[in-house]
Amino acid sequence: MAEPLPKVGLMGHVIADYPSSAEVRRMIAVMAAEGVAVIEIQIPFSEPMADGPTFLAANHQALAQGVDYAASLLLLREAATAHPKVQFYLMTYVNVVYKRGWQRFAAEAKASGAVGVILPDLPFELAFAFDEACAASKFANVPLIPPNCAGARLDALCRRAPLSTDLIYAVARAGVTGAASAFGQNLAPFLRSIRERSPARLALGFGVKLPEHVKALRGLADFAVVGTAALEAHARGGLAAYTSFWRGLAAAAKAPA
Amino acid sequence: MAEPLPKVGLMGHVIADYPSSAEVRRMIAVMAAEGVAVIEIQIPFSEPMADGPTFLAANHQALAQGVDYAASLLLLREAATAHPKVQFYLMTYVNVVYKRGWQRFAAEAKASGAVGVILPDLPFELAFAFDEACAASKFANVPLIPPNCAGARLDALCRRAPLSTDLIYAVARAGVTGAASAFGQNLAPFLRSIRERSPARLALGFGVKLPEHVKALRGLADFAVVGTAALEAHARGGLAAYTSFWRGLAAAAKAPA
Amino acid sequence: MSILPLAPPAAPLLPDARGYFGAYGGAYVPEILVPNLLELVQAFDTARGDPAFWREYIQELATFSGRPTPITALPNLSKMLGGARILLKREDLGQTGAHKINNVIGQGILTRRFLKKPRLIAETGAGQHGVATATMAARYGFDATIYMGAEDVERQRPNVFWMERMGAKVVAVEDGARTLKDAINAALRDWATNVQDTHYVLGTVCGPHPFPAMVAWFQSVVGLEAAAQLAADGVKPSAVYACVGGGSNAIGIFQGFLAQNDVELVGVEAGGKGFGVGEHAARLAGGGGTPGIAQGYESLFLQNADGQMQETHSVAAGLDYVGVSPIIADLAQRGRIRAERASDLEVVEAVRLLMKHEGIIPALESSHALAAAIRAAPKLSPDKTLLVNLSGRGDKDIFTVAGALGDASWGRFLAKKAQEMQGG
Amino acid sequence: MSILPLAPPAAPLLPDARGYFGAYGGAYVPEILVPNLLELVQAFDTARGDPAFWREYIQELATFSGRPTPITALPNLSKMLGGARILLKREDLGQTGAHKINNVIGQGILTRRFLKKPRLIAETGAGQHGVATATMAARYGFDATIYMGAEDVERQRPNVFWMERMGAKVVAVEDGARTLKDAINAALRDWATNVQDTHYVLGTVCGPHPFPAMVAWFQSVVGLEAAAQLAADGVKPSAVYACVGGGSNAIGIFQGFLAQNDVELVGVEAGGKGFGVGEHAARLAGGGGTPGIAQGYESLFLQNADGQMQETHSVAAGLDYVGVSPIIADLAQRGRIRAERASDLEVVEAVRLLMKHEGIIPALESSHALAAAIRAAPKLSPDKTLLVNLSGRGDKDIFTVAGALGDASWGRFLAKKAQEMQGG
Ligand SMILES: Cc1ncc(COP(=O)(O)O)c(C=O)c1O
Ligand SMILES: Cc1ncc(COP(=O)(O)O)c(C=O)c1O
Repeated sequence: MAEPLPKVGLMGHVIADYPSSAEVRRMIAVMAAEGVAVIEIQIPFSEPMADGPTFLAANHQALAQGVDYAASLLLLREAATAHPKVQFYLMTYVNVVYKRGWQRFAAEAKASGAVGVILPDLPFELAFAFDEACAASKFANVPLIPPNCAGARLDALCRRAPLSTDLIYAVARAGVTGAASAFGQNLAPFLRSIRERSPARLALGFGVKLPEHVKALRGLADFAVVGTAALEAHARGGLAAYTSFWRGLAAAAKAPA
Repeated sequence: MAEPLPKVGLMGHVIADYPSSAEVRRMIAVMAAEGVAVIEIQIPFSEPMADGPTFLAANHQALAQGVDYAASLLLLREAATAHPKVQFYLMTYVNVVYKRGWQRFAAEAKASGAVGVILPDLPFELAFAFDEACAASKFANVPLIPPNCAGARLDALCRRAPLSTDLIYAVARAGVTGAASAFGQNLAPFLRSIRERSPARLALGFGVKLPEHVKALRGLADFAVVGTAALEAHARGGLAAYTSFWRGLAAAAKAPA
Repeated sequence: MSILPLAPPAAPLLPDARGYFGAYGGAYVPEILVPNLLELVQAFDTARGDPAFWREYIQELATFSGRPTPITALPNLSKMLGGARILLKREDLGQTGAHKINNVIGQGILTRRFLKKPRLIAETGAGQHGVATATMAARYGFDATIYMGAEDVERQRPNVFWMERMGAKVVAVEDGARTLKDAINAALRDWATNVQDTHYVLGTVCGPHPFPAMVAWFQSVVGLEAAAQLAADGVKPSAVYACVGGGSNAIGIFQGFLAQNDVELVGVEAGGKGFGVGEHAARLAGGGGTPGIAQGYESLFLQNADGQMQETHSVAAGLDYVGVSPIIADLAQRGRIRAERASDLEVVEAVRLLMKHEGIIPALESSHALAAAIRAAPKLSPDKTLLVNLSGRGDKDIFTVAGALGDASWGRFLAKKAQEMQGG
Repeated sequence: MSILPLAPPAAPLLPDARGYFGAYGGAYVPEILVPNLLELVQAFDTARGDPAFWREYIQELATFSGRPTPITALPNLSKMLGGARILLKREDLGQTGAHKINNVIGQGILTRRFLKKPRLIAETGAGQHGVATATMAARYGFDATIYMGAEDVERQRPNVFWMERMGAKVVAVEDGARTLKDAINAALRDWATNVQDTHYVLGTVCGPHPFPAMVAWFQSVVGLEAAAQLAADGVKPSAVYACVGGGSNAIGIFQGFLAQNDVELVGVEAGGKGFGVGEHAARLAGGGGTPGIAQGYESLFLQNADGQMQETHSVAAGLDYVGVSPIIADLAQRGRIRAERASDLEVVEAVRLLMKHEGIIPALESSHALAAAIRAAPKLSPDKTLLVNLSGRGDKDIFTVAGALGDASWGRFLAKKAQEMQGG
C-alpha cells in the first residue's frame, strides 16, 4: 500500500487593480475562500521582461487605467487586512523598488502587510543593498531559481534564502510567464537539488495550469504557483469561472491520490 | 534712295509620308505652287538628335506608321517627277545612310531625284568614305555650319563645299530644330564669314519662322530654310493654314522692301 | 602606417566586477539568463585576450564591409557656415550603410568561435541593426529572428523587406510603445525562452553586462581609425560629435579621443518636437532622464516618479529610445561627455543642407550630430575642427524625409506602385 | 604597397586619331558640338599628362567615396555551387552605391580644373549615374540637369527623389522608348543648345570621342585596384565577369587584366525575357547587334535593316540600352572579351541567392555578371577563381525586386504610405 500523497499548497497571483480595483478584490476573496495559502500582488511595470503576453498586456492595461505604486500598496493593505490567514507577497520589477528606495520600499511593503517581494530581474549579486534593507525590515527578498541553475551558483542562491525568508520560488522551465507547461523528467531532481541545499519552503511556478500539474507537485514542492492560467480563466468566464478554476486546483492539491 | 532689297529663296522641309503619304504630297505641291525653290525630304530616324520636339515626335510617328527607307525614296521620286522646277534634297541621320551603304545610298538618292543629302550628325572628318561615294554619283553632301564654327575649322568646312555641291546650310543658332529664333547681331557677320570663304549658295535655317525672319535674310543668304514653323502651321490649320503660311513667307521673300 | 586598427584599444572600456561603469551598468536579468551572460563574459574575455580574434574581426570588416571608412571634409558647408571646419567619419559607407555592421560582425565571429549557437536574435529600431544582423546571419549561416517595434516596422519597411530577403524572420512587436525598448524586451523574453541555442546580438552599448563593454569594444574600431586618420593628417579635432540612441556609434568614435582631454566629446540626443513628456528622447541633455533600472541595466531613463517608462519621440527611429548606455551616462556624469539635443526640425534641415551642398545623404539619426555641429561651427574660429560621426546613410529614410518635405510626386508614385502590386 | 592606384593605367585605352577603337568609335555629332568635344579631348589630354590630376582624382575617391573598395569572398555560395571560387569586387560600397561615382568625380574635377563650365547635364538609366552626377554637382557647386527616360523615372523613383534633394533638376524624357538611349539623345540636344556653359557628364564608355576613352580611363581605377588586391593575395583569376550596359563597369575592371591574356574577360548582357526583338538588350551575345552609328558613335546596335533602333528590355534599368561601348565591341571582335547573356529570371535568382547566402544586396545590373559566374563556377575546378564586378548595390531596386518576388506586405505598406501622403 502506497504512502498517502502529501498535500501541496496553492499560491495565486493578481496584478494590482486589474482588471479593476473592485474585481481584483473579489478575485483575492475567491482565492482565500478556496484555500489559497499565498498570494502575490504584482505592482504593474511598463517593461515586464519576465512576463508573457497575458501578463504583459495586463500590466500595460493596468498602467493605462492609472494603477500606480500607491494604489498597489493600498490593495495589499486591504487584502492583508481582509484575509489574515493568507500570506501576501508583492511581485514587481526592480525599477519600481529602486525608484521608491530600497529601504523605504521594504518598510512600506512590510507595513502594508507583505511578507516579501519577488523581483525577477534582480540577480543576487546586485541585491546587496536591497537585502540589507529587507533584513532591516524583516522583509523577504524571495529568490527565483530556474532549472538551468546549478553548482556553485545554486549553492549561493539557496544559501541566501534563509537570510531573507523561508520561501524559494523555483521556476519550472525557461521562458516567461504564461507559456506552455514543461513538467519533464528533470523536474523532480531539480526540486530535490534545492531541497538538499535549503530548508526553505519551496514554491514552483511557470507553467502550472491544470489540476494534474498541481497534483504532480505533491511531495515535490510546498506550493504550486498559478498565475496566467487563473487570469485566463477569469477572462473567459469571469468570477464564476475563476472560482471553479481554483476549486479544481484546490481539490487536486489535497484529494487522496 | 535705297537699293532694292535682293530676293531670298525659300527652302522647305517635310518628313516622308508625314502626317500621311497623301497629305505630304499635297504639302509638297503647296510649297511648289507658292514658289519654294528647294525642299528637304527627311527620312525618319528613331534617334533624331538634332531635332526638337515637333520633328522628334513626327519622326517617331512616321516610323510608327511604317514609313521606311523605301517609302521615303518613293516619295522623293514622285515629288521630283511632279515638281521638276523644285530642287530636292534628302535629310536624315548618318545611320540611315550607313546601313544602306555609302555608295548605294548616294546612287539611289541621286537616281530618285535628289540633288544631295543633309546629315546633321556626320562631321566632315568622318565623311571621307561618303564624300567619295557622293563624288562618284555627283551627289551633294551638304555641309551644316553652326555659328560657333570659326577659324581653321570654318575654312575647312567651306573649302569642302564645292567638292560636293554648291549649297551650304548655315545654322542660325545653337540647339535643335524648332526652338526659339535668335537672329542677333552676329548673324550677318557669321553669314558674311561663310560667303568670304565659299562661292556656294547659302541657306540659313534653325529658327526661321516668320515673314520678318525671311525678310531679314534678304541680302544675307540665298535661301531661308523653314521647317518646324510650317509643320506647326499645318498641325494648327491643315492644308489651308499651310498654304497661307507659305504665301506669307513668299511675299516677304520677294516684296519690295 | 595602416589606418586599420590592427590591435584593439589599449585601454578598453571595462566595468567593475559587478558590470558597473561608475554608477551605471550591471546585469539586471532573470536568473535564467545568467548562465548565458556568464558564458558571454567569458567569451568576451577570451576574445580580448587573443590578438588573432581582433585581427580576424578587422580582416572581415576590411574585406566584407570596406573598412577603413574615410573621413570627408565639407568644404561648401564650412564656407556657408563659417567658423570651424566640419569633418565626417563615413560609417555610412560600410556594408548595410551604418556603423551597426561592426558590432554585428564582431558578435558573429564570437558566436561562431566560442558560443557555437545556431540561432541569433536581435532587436532593431531604425532597422539598421536588424539588417546588419540579418546580413551577418546570412553570411555566417545562422538562423535569425529580429524583433522590431510595430511602429518602426511601419517607419522602416524597406529594411523589413531586406531582412526577410536575407532569410531573417522579422517579428513586429505590438506591446508598449511599439518601439525599440519593446523590441529589446521581446528579444530578452525570447532569449530567456531559448537559452540553450540562441545568442542575443544586442545592437547597442546598453543591456546587461557584458553587452555595453563588448559592443563598445567592437565599435572602438570607428574611433581608433578616425584618430589614426586625423593624426596622419596632423589634425586635432576640438570636438567630436555623435548622435546617441543607445550610444554605440558615439562610444565607438569617442574611444579614439577619450584620452585626449582637450578634445570635447558631444553626444547629441533626439530633441524631437519639444520638451514635454513623449515629445523627445533626451535622457541626458535637459535632464529628462532619471536613474533607473530597466532593459537589463542601470542608467538614466525617461520615466515617471514610480519608475514607469515614458513615451518617447524622434523623427529618427534609431534614437527613439528610453534609456541610454551606462557608459555614456557615466562619462556624462564625470563631465567627459557633454550632452546636447537637436530637434526634428533642425535635423531635417541638416539632412537637406548636407544633400544640397555636399551630395551626401545622411541618416536621420546621424543628422542629429551634424545638426549640433552646424550649430556650433559658426561660433568657433576657422582653425578649429569638428569631427562628426556620420553613423549611417539616409536611403532608408526616404519615406520619412519625403513625408517631411511633402514631396507630391513621391506620393503619386507610391499610389501607383501600390495599385500595381494589388493588381498584379 | 598601397592598393589605391596612385598612377593611372600605364597603357590607357586610346583610340586612333578619328576616335576609333578598331572598327568602332568616332564622334558623330552635330557640328555645333565639335568645339566642345575638341575642348574635352584637350582637357583629357592635359589630365593624362599631369600626374597631379590623377592623384587628386584618387585622393577624392579615397576621402569622399571610400576607395579602395574591398574584394569579398563568397564562402557559402561557393560551397553550394562547388567548382570555382567566386570573388566580388565591391563597387556597391562606394558613395552613391555604384561604380558610376568614379567617372563622375573624374569629370567633375576635369570640369572644375579645365573646362570651367558652371552647368552639368547627364543622362541616366537606372538612376545611378544621375544620382552620382547630382552628388558630384552638389559637392562641387555645379548646376545639374539630369535626363532620364520616363519609364526609368517610374522604375527608379527613389533615385529621382534623391537627385532632386541634391538640387538637380530631373527631366523625364517622354520620347521614343523612354529609356536610356532617349535620355542620351535629350542630353545631346541640351548640350547642342547650351554649348557655352554646359559640360555633358556622359555616364558610360559610349557616346562620341573622347567619352569612351575618358570614362574608361577614370573607371580603370576599379581594375587597377582589383589587380593589385588579387596580386597581394597571390590570386590569379581565371575569368573576370562584368555586366555590360554601356560598358563602363566592365571596361573599368577589365583594364586590370587586359594584358594578362590567360585571364578571360566576360561581358554579360541583358538576356531579358527571350531572344525576340524587344525582349532583351544583348548586342554582342547572340549576335543581336549590327554595326551602326547612333548616339554619337559607331558600334553594334540593336536595329532593323533600315537602321532604326529597336525596343530593348531588361529587368535592370541600367542594362536596357540599345548600343554598346565601341571599346567593348572592338575587344569582343578581337576575341579578347567573350560576351554572354543572363536572363531576367536567372538574375532575380542570383539576387536571391546572394542576399540569402551571403547577406549582400546586389544591383539587378551587377547580378547579371553574378548569374553568369554562378552558371560557370560549378563546371570549373576548385582551384580556379572567378572575379565578379559587383558594380552596385540593390537598395534602389526594392520596387522591382519586391514586385518580382510578389511581396504582399510591401504592397500593403505602399498603399498605406500613399494614402498618408495624400491625406497629409
Ligand atoms: C544610422 C544610425 N545611427 C545611430 C543609431 C543609434 O544607435 P547608437 O546610439 O547605438 O549608435 C542608429 C540605430 O538604429 C542608426 O541606425
Ligand atoms: C549598378 C550598375 N551597374 C551597371 C550599370 C551599367 O552601366 P555600365 O555598363 O556602363 O557599367 C549601371 C547603369 O546604370 C548600374 O547602375
